Amino acid sequence: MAQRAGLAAGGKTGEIVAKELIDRFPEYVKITKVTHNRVFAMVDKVGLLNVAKFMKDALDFDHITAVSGVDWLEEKKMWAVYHITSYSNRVTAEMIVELPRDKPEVDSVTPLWGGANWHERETYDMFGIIFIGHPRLERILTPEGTDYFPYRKDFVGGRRV
Amino acid sequence: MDLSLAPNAIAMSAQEFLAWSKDVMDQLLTASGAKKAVDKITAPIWSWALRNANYPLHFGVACCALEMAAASGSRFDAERLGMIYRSSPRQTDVLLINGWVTAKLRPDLRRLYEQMAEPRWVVAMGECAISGGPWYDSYNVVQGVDTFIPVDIYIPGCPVRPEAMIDGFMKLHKKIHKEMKGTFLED
Amino acid sequence: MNGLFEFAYGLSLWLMQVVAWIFNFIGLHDVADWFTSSGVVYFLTNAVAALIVFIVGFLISITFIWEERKILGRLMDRRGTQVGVLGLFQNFADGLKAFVKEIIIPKDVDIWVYNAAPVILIGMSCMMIGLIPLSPDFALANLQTGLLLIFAVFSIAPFAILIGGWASNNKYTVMGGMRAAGQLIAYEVPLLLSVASVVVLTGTFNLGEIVAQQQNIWFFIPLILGFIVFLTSIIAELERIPFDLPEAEAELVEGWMTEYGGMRFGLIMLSEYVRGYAACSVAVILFLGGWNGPSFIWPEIWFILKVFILFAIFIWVRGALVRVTTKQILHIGWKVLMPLALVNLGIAIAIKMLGWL
Amino acid sequence: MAEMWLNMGPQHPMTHGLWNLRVKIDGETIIQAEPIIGYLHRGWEKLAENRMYPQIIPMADRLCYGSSMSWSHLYCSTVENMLELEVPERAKYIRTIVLEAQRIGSHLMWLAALGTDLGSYTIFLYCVRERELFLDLMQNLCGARLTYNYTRIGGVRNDVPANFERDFTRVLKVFEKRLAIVEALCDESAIFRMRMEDVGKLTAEQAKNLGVTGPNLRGSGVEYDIRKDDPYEAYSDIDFDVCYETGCDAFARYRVRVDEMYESCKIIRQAIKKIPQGPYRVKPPRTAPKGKAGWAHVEDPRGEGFMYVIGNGDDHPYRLKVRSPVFVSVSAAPAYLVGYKIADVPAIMGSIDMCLGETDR
Repeated sequence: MAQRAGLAAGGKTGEIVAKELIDRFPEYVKITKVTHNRVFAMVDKVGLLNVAKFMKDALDFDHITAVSGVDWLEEKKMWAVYHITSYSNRVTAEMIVELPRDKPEVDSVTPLWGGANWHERETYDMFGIIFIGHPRLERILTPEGTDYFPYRKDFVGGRRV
Repeated sequence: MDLSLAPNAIAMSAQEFLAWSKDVMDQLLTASGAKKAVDKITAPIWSWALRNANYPLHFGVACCALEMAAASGSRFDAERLGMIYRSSPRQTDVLLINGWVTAKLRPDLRRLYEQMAEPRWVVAMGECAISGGPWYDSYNVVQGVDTFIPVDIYIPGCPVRPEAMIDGFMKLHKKIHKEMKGTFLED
Repeated sequence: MNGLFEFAYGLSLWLMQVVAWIFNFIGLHDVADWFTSSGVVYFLTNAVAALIVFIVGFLISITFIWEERKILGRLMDRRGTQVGVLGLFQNFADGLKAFVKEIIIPKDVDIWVYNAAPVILIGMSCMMIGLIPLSPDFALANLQTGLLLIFAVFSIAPFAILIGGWASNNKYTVMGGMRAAGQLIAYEVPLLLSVASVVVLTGTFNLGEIVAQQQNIWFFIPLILGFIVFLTSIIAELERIPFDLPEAEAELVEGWMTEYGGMRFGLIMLSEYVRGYAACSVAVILFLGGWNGPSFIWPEIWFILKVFILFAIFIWVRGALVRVTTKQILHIGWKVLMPLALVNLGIAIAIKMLGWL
Repeated sequence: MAEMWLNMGPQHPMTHGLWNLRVKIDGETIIQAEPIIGYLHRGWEKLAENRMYPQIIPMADRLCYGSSMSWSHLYCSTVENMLELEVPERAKYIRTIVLEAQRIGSHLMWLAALGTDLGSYTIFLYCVRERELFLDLMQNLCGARLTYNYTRIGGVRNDVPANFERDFTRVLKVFEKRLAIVEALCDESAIFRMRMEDVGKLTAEQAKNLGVTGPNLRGSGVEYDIRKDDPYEAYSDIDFDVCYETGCDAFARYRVRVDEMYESCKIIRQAIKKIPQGPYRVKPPRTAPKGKAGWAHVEDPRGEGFMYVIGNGDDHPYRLKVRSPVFVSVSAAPAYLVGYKIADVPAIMGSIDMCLGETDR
C-alpha cells in the first residue's frame, strides 16, 4: 500500500508534530515530553476542538485510540485524556485536557473522529464528564436508572446488587 | 372423596364438569393407590430418559463459555452423554450459567429460567456464578446466581475445566436418579 | 393381495379364530360368528398391515437420527452419542423425555393454529410412510398416481411451518415461516421438473412400475443431471443444511419452532426425519432402481440399504457445507437448478423418442 | 412486511458473549442497527484501583478470556512503561512466543465461532480440536488452560519447561497441515464464499474514522500493525509480514486472520531459534510514584489494546484505563450492517470477532 511507502519516505516524526502544534497554537498547547513517535501535551479546554481539527486535517492523525477520564479528588479537577494515533506517520499523541471538577464540560471530538463516540459515552457514564456536541450522550455500560458515576473517587465501591 | 356435587352434574357448565370429573378421578386414583403404583413402575423409565437427554441452553456468558465450547469439542465430546445444545429455552432442560451475572443481565436471566419447561435444572458453572468470584467487591455483579434462581449443581473452578464440567453433569444425573419423578411428577 | 396383506390376513384370521374359540367356549356363538365374519377380518387385516408399515417406517426414521448423529460425529472426529448400546437408545431417551416435559403455551398465541402445526406435520409424515412401497410385497397401496400424491403431501410441510410460525406470536418464528414459503417457490419447480423426466421415460406415475422399468439400467445413469437436481431440491424440501433457512440457528434462534417445547417439539423433530426417510425412498425409487438388486437377500433389505446410504450422503453434505441465505437459495433455484432441470427433461424426451431405453 | 425492531440478544446464538443487537428491519433488510452492551460490566477499572499491582494480573487475564495472555501482557508492559523498567531479553522472547501462540488460539476460537454462525458445526469442531494443541502447550508452560497468569511486571513467572522448543516445533508442524485442511473447507466451498463475499463492506476511510483496529482494519485495506509500526517486545528483531486484504468485506477479514495464523507460526519459529540465555525476570519496585502516568498499546488478536495507568505513590494504581478493540468494533456495527439482510448478520458480526468481557469491562 501507498501508506507504508509514505512512512519509508519519512513522514512527520514526533518532534515535527510537536513543533507544528506549538507554532500554530502557542496559547493553547503545552508540550511536556517528546520522543520520535510519542508526543505528550497539555491542551487548554477552550482550544481543544481547534487543536484536534488541526491535528486531524494537517497532521494526519486519523485514529483516536482512547478517551479516558481521570478524577483528581484532592486537586478538585478532572482530566479528559485523548490518545490519538497517526497511521501514516506512526506517531501517537497524548493530549490532557484539564476540567474543573464541579462543572466538567468539554467539546466533543466525535464529529471529527467517529471512533470517539462510545469512548466519550463511556467517560460520561463513568465520570459524568459532559461532552458538548456529542450526538447521543447516554449511559452505556451501567444499567438503566443508575444515579451515580462509579469511577469517581468519591463513589465508594463494594457490593450493591 | 367429594362426590356431593354429583347430583348437580347436569346443572354444571361443560368446563365445570370437566374440572370436577378430573378432580374426582384424581381422588379416586390416589385413594386406590393406582397412582402410586403407576409412579413406581414408570419412574425409572422417565428418570432414565431425563438423565440421558439433558439439553443445556446454548447461552455463553463469560470465560467458562469457552470451556463449555471445548467440552463439546472432539477431545471431551459432551454429546456422548446426550448433551445437545438448543438455542430456545422452551426446548431445554438445563440452564448452564457460565459467568458473572450483572445487574443488567439479572432480569433477562430470570426470564430465561422462567421460559424453560419443568422439569428443569440450573447449573452454576465457575466461581463467578457461584459467589461472584474475583469480582467480590464489584458494584455491578450479583454475588452468586443462587440469590435469585434455585441452583442444583455448583461446579467450582476459575475457569472450570471441561472435565470438571462433564463431572458436574454426571453429578446432575445422580441427582435426577435420586429424585425419581413418576408419571404424575410426584415423589 | 401382496405378501404384506397375506401375512396380515393370516395373522388377523388366526387372531379372530382364537377370539371366536373363546366366545364359542363360553357359549356366545353369535358373537363368535361376528368376529370371524369377513368384514371384521378385512378391517383388521388393513389395520394390522398399516401398523406393520408404520412401525417399520418409524423404526427406520428413528435409526436415521442415530445414523445422523454417529456419522456426523465421525466426520467431526468424535464419537457422537454413547447412550445405550452404540448410542442407539439416545432417540428413545429424547422421545421419552419429551413426554414428561411441562406443556408451555406461550402468551397470546393462536392456540388452535399453534397446536395444529405439529399435528399437520406428523400426520402428513405418517401418511407418507403409508404411500411408500418397500417392495411389491411390502406396500400398503399400489396407486396409479402414487408419485403425484407423494409430492402433493410433501408440499404441505411449508404450509404447516408457515401457520405454526405465524401462530407462535414471535418475530423470529414469523420470519422462519415466511422463509419456508419463500424457499418453497425456489425449489419446488426444479424438483417437479426433475421428477417429470422420470415420468417421461417410464410413462407412468405408478411407483411399482417405475421400479420395474429399472431392471436393466438405473435411471440415475441416463438422467444424472436430473438426479443431481433432485437431490439438491430434496435437501431444500427437507430443510436440512445447507438449505435449512426456516430454522437458521444463527440468525433466527431456532427459527419457526422457537416457541415449541416438550412433546410438540419432539413430534416436529420426528416428522423431520420421517420426511427424510420418505424423500430418500422417493429418490431411490425414481433414480436408484428401488428394490432391484441381486436376489440373495430380500428386496426390502436392498431398498432399506439404499435409503440409508443415500441419507448418509445427506449427512455428509450437512457436515461439509455452510448455510445459504434466502437470496442465494432463490438464485440457486432459478438460475442454476431450473436450467439444469430443463436440459435434463430434454435429454429424457430425446431418449424416449429415440427409443434408447 | 412493515418495519419492526428485532432484538438479537442477550440470549441469541449469534452473540458470542453477551450483548444485544437491536435491528430495525424492513422485511429482511436492515435499515437501522443499535448495539446495546453492558451485560458484563463489572467495574473492572474501579476494582483495579483497590488491588495491588501484582493482584491485577489475574484480573487482566479475565478481561478477554479468548486471549488472556495478551491482556495480562498488556497490563504488565503498561506498568513497566510507567516504572520505566527494562525487561530482560529472554523474557521478551518468551513473551513474543506465548503472545503469538495466544494469537493463534484466539483466531482459532474466532474461526470456530464463525463456523457455528454460518451453520457448519464441522468448522467449529475442527478449530476447537486444533486449539487444544496450543492449550496443551500453554498448560505445559504455566499449568492453566485458559487464564494463564503467566506474565509478570518485569518478566515472566517461570522459565520455559524442558523440551519447550521441541514441543512447539512439533505442534507447529502438525498445526500448519491441519489449518490448511480447515482453510480448504472454507475457501473451496462456494457457499462459504457466497456467504462471506460482498457483505459487511467497510471502506478504509470509514474504518479509520470509526476507530476500527486490528484485523478488521487490515481487512479494509489499511496496512497498519502495531507489532511492525510501533514494535514492542522482540518483534523488531523478527522478520514477518503484515497481512492485509483490500476486499473490505467479511471474506477479507476472514483471510487476514487465517494469514495471520500462518504468520504467527513463522514468528514463533524464528523466536524459538533466537531465544537468548539469561534471566527471565527482574524484580520490580513495589510502589509507583504518585501522579506518574504510563501507557502502552499492543496488537491484541482483536485489534489495538491499550492501557493507561497512573501511580498513586503506594502499591495501588490511582487510575487504570482499558481501551478494548472490540468496544469500538461493536460501536461500528451499524456501519457494517445497514443495508444488508438479516441472514447476513451472523456472517458480518462473526467476521468482526467479538469478545464481550473486554468490551464491558
